[in-house]
Amino acid sequence: MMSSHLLLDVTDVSKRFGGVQALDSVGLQVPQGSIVGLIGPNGAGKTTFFNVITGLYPADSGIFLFDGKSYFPESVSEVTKSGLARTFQNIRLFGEMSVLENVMVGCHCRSKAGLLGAIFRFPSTKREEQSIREKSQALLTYVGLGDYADMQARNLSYGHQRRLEIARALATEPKLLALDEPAAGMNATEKLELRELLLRIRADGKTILLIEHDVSLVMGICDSLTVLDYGKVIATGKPADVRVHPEVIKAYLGQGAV
Amino acid sequence: ACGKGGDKSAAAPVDGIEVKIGHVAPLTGPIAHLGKDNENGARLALEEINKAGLTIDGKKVVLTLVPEDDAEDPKTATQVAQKLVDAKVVGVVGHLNSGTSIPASKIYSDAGITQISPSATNPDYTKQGFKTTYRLVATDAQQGPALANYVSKTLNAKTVAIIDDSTQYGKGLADEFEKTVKASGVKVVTREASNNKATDFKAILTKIKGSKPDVIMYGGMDATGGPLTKQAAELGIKAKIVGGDGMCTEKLAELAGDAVVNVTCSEAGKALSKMAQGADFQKRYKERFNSDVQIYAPFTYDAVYVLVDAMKRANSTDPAKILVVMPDTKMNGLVGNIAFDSKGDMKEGVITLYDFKDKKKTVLDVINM
Amino acid sequence: MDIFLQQIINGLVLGSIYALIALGYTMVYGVLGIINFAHGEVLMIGAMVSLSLLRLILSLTSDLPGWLTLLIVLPVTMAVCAGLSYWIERIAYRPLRNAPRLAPLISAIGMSILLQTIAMLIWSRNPMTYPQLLPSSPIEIGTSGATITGKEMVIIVVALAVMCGLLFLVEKTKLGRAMRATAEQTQIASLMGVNPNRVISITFMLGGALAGLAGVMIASNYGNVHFYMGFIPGLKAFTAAVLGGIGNLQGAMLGGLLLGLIEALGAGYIGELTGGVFGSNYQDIFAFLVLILVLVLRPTGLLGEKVSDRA
Amino acid sequence: MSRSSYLWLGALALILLPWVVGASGGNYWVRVLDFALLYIVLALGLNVVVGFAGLLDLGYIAFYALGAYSYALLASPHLPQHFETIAAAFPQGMHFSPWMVAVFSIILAALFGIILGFPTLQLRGDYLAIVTLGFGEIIRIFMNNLDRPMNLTNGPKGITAIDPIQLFGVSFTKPLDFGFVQVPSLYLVFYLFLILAIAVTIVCLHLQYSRIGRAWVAIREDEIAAKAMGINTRNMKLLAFAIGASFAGVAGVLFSAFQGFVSPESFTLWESIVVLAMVVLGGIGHIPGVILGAIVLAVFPEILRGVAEPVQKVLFGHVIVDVEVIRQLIYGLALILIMLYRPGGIWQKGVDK
Amino acid sequence: MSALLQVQDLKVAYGGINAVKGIDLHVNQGELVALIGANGAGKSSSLKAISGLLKPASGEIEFINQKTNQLPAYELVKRGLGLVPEGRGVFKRMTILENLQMGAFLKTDAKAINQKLEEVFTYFPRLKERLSQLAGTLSGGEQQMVAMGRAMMAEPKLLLLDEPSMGLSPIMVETIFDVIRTLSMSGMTILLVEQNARLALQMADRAYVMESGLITLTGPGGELLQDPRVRTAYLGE
Ligand SMILES: Nc1ncnc2c1ncn2[C@@H]1O[C@H](COP(=O)(O)OP(=O)(O)OP(=O)(O)O)[C@@H](O)[C@H]1O
Ligand SMILES: Nc1ncnc2c1ncn2[C@@H]1O[C@H](COP(=O)(O)OP(=O)(O)OP(=O)(O)O)[C@@H](O)[C@H]1O
Ligand SMILES: CC(C)C[C@H](N)C(=O)O
Ligand SMILES: [Mg+2]
Ligand SMILES: [Mg+2]
Repeated sequence: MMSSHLLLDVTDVSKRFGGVQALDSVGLQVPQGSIVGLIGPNGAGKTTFFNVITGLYPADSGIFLFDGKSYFPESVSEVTKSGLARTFQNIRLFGEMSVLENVMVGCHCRSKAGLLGAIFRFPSTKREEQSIREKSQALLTYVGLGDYADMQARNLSYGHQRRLEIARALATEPKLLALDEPAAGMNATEKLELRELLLRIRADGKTILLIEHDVSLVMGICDSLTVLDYGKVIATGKPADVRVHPEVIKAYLGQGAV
Repeated sequence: ACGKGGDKSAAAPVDGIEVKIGHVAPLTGPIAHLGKDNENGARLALEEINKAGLTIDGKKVVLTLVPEDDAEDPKTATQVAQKLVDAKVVGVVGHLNSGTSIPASKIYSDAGITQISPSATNPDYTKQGFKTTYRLVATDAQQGPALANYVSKTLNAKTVAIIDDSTQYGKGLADEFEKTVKASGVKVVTREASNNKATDFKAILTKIKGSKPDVIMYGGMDATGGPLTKQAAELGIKAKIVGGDGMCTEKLAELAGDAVVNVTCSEAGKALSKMAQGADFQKRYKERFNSDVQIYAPFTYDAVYVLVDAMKRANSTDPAKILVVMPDTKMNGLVGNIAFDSKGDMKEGVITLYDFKDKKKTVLDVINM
Repeated sequence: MDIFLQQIINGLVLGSIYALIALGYTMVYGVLGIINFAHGEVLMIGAMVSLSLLRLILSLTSDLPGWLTLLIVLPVTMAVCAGLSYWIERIAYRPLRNAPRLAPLISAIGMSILLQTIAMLIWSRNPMTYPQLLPSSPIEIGTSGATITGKEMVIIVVALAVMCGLLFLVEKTKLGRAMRATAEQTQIASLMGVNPNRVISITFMLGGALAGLAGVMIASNYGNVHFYMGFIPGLKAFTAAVLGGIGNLQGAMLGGLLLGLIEALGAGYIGELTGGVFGSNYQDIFAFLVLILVLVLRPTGLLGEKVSDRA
Repeated sequence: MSRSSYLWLGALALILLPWVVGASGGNYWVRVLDFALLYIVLALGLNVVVGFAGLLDLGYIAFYALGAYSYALLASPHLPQHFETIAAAFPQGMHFSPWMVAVFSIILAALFGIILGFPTLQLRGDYLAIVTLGFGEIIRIFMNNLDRPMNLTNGPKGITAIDPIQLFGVSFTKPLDFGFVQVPSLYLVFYLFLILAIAVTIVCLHLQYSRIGRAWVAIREDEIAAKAMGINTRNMKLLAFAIGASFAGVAGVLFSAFQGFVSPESFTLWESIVVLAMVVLGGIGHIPGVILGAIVLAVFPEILRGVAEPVQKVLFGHVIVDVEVIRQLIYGLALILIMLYRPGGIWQKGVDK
Repeated sequence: MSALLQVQDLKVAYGGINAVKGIDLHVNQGELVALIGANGAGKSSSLKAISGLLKPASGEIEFINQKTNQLPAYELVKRGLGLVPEGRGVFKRMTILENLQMGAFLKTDAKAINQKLEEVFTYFPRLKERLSQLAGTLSGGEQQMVAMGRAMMAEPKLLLLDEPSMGLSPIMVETIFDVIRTLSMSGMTILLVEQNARLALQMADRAYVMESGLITLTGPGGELLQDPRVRTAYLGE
């Protein structure tokens, strides 16, 4: 259930690329158990924000707190291990691997078989492999890809690839799941299914940070929204309030949405 | 110059028992030309012998050459050595390089087959204690000092710079040279190294120019020695350049251009022009292969004769019997008097010094060891 | 005498030669993204073909001035090499366009062996002398004692000219844009009306012609040719191209020059720098260490773009 | 037939192989097989680096050299001859057992693998290729030059008189006499190398289908995504380098004991390229393919060596083109043709899932 | 009226997978036709086959009265076909300006090119601000603008659009659809693949619905918008 405990709490994050100030002193709070939306026009800095908090791009400045602990995002894999997993806007699957194997890779950081285990296949290693396999298959079913386990990941259609990204991220057993435009390329009906999936994930105790351009989806499921424009936070609050914020309308929603 | 290496002998109808002689040299890679030269020499001898007819133990014998390519690679060398052993050759002429002759020698030794290298000059080759190992050339341990003496005594040099090509041969020779030349009081101002595929020596030569040696010694082949000589001249270096058998070829004159007047080099054997039958050999060689003798063709030529001589004396084509009589070899070959010491080295090693007059290799001195 | 100045000159000349090869090499890489192991062999064939042409001309007349002979021989050689390069691409690379990344590397090696062997068949195994066409007597620079030859100056100038020409072509012309577009996304380029096969063929022919030019330059500089002469320059060009940032023309030039300078200064000064522990026998190590150092600091070479890996 | 009966049949075939080959083709072919087995080990090791982890390594042979020289130095008269202290310490001469040295070289090669890996972590594709190439050359140049100021490696002359392999008191240079049958030394070597090759194959298979193997492939496919899965890509890459290197290290020890002679010439760039060609030609990333590739490229040139002349004689009555020229031509052509017709390798990974 | 594009019994296969299993469709001169369908239905595959990026397994494609089955993409471009591919396909290592210039690759008249550039900038002012930025560093939406602008530069007779609104902010979706509408009004013939089925159907003269590689419904856009099957499957109702 929603609590006031802040799972992610970052303030004053800045990032510059040459002449572009992609993030300008951005702050964002994600309470445990909530779904927080991050929206804004194209090029506002949303993806960059993800890249910075997950350690992919070094931040120019910023204070980062995750689950009450202060961290400085430097190593992507460490961030994942600490419980923050993400998906990618331009899908990055392991194309040559099967759908199931993609998810099994996701289990990497929650399993421990080492070199000797791999070479000698101790009983404990075999048991671990077995449980990874079962867990991954279960996750595929969870996101609705149960029947595609043996297919090569790159042959999946676009929408299915997005689901696989989510399954793979879930396999890392994150506390916070950061999704970058999961609904892109889906039609309205598919978006409804996605919405169900996200709600179920939240119900299962996870927190979600969501970048999404689909207004009805975002407004429908987010507990709160933060709006970026030109790297700055221009509004933050409940969807209903943000939706009528004049600056947001001007920069992002457009008059048509009113 | 190549391409029809094997036709005539191969086509000869085999009437009589066939006796195989192996030959190994690199036929591919950077020094393929020297390898082919060696093979040609052996082939010429073999064809002559077949033509004249050879009878051993009352039976007519036809020799066939089994030519192999070791590509200068030690591992390949052992493989082809094994192949020759399997093919039941009575003896092997080769390999060309010390670096291949040494690992292969173990296999010939295990099989009890005579190996005569026409050109491996590294002293270690015969130091392994094998009864099967022979060579027809002097060693670097003789060639190096010969060159050193020339530098210190004849040229009266006070300072020398040494360059080698980082190969077993080039570096080995340069080491031997350095030892003696130092002992005779000449100062080695610098020791440099390039490699056997280099084309540009200007940096090294510039450095040497700075130390103003009287003489530059190069341990390496003609293909690199030529450009090196030429570039030295381009840098305005006046020092004399001396080198060993690897660069002592007619080719050097071509490759070094006018600068070749600066060069003195040694051969670990008798000079072709000083060989009694040298000119004749050269003519026959040219007729048969339509190319010039490079360096060691006379030695492979003789190596075949040495093997045949042993067959005759043993009156057998059994490798074991041939091996028994090998130490008693006494033959007056193309390259001079051939007899071996207990290790398999030439008793009368000869080193010939050359320089280049009118771009022609000219004998300067003959040193008997 | 100024040894240091002389070493710099040595390095610049050597570096220009590397640069000349690396330019053609890096351009081809830029379009197809493959290590063209056969580039050195095209260079070798160029040198060989030009030698045959020279012999032919010299057998007809012997009183043409060297530079004029060269001007006759060069275009023909470059055309032959362009043609050869075209066919290499057609045979060994084009069918592998969608194959795994390393497949063309192996077929390139096969091609390399093939060309070497063919050259060995045609032009013999022997190293051969290459006629002296450009002035090679040393010219002293001021009173420093350092010298440079006419042919060396020609090489530096040619390398610079080639770089400028290529830069203009690739950056400023439509063909260049088509080349870059094809390099990046062949299919999308074809959606712009670009015929990718044609662009790739043209690039290879250009690369071949440049290899031919480099072959003639190297042959006339060093005065000899051998069927094996392409291997090392090919390798050095690869090194130079990577050092500068592979696919980048200025990078190839810079990388080539730098590699030349490193080798020259390495050969000249390692001994002094290391108190005599290491000598010129370690010059290649020295070059590789510098290379590794550069790449550790700049993983995409000196001028290589930081390919923005957007996530 | 059941799986286990296939296995038994395969084992029997492998045991009989040297006898059949030896009887029909002679020892030369057994020697070729011996080397083919060493190449299998090398190719499998390189496959871990290039095939699994996707790191293009052109200096792989350096690790082979490290193993070979380790044994050459520790089991030959070279060091005692040149260093009095060592001679004093080992009055009987240095004769370390290949097994000890093998363990030592696994560690040494793995260590060097890591040393090489570290500076290259950021590098991709061809940048990595050139650095590894440089590394391979650096090792070779050191071997070539460390004969002065102290004579450590004997430089280009190489090291001779290296102890042959001994196992439980059985020397591999002499035939082993069982009374009823004599096993020639080359056959013994075959069995030894075979055991090694099989062991390495099993290790590779186990690795491939493990958590680690999956992490490697993930890195190969998309490094950023792999990191996002919590994979420590740095450690995994270093591990790949280390494992690949250690295989080569062991193979090097056996090579040097088998040859009795090592010199830097055996460890040139060209050797690295040949091993890479085996991996790619066979089927990169696919263990059976890699093994096949190693066998093909080790055996095929030797077949050419044998047939180029007789075939010409049969066809034309005499030899038209020199054997070695034909061999090179066909070799080059074969590399091209195989890639054209099987771009993924002769035996590439099927849809075997 | 003859169709500008006529497709008959088109089949597309990837190895063993049949992605498109025999579809018929046509687009008349000046029409705006929409193609909608679920993920993996085969829409993109159809567009790729039509534009020559993929060789169809079988079937007939006629563009301006000529069979084009076997023609490569660049030949079709010459004849007036344009495609904005799924996932934008901008040249990442080229600047925005160069990307746009690539769009006009087959044009030679420098003046006309400049005019066209200015026209593109009126639709997408953001592009003008960033002329010399490398396209690879642009945000997703910005890249989509580049892709659209680039296609406009060629002034194609038939423009194929593969999910042009994907990843765009609401305001940009509006803009893009405005652009499409304007282009269509100005006489350009357009075949539009969209996940935003509602907007697409509202705008389209006619539309096709694709399911598992087959066309299952067709009719005027407005009509399909009312079809209950479409409403449940694609409009989320
Ligand atoms: N690696 C980079 N180098 C240079 N500029 C960059 C880089 N990454 C992002 N930018 C710039 O930073 C700005 C923010 O980009 P970002 O991808 O974060 O936008 P976004 O909000 O995710 O947009 P969209 O909704 O379109 O995905 C853009 O103007 C982009 O051009
Ligand atoms: N390169 C490929 N290799 C194998 N199968 C493919 C490939 N590309 C697409 N497919 C398969 O072809 C089918 C149709 O794919 P296509 O991309 O045409 O669908 P789409 O209708 O465009 O879907 P989306 O709305 O998700 O983009 C899918 O089942 C997909 O898995
Ligand atoms: C051909 C020769 C230069 C070979 C050299 N003498 C050697 O021992 O390797
Ligand atoms: Mg984004
Ligand atoms: Mg699609």
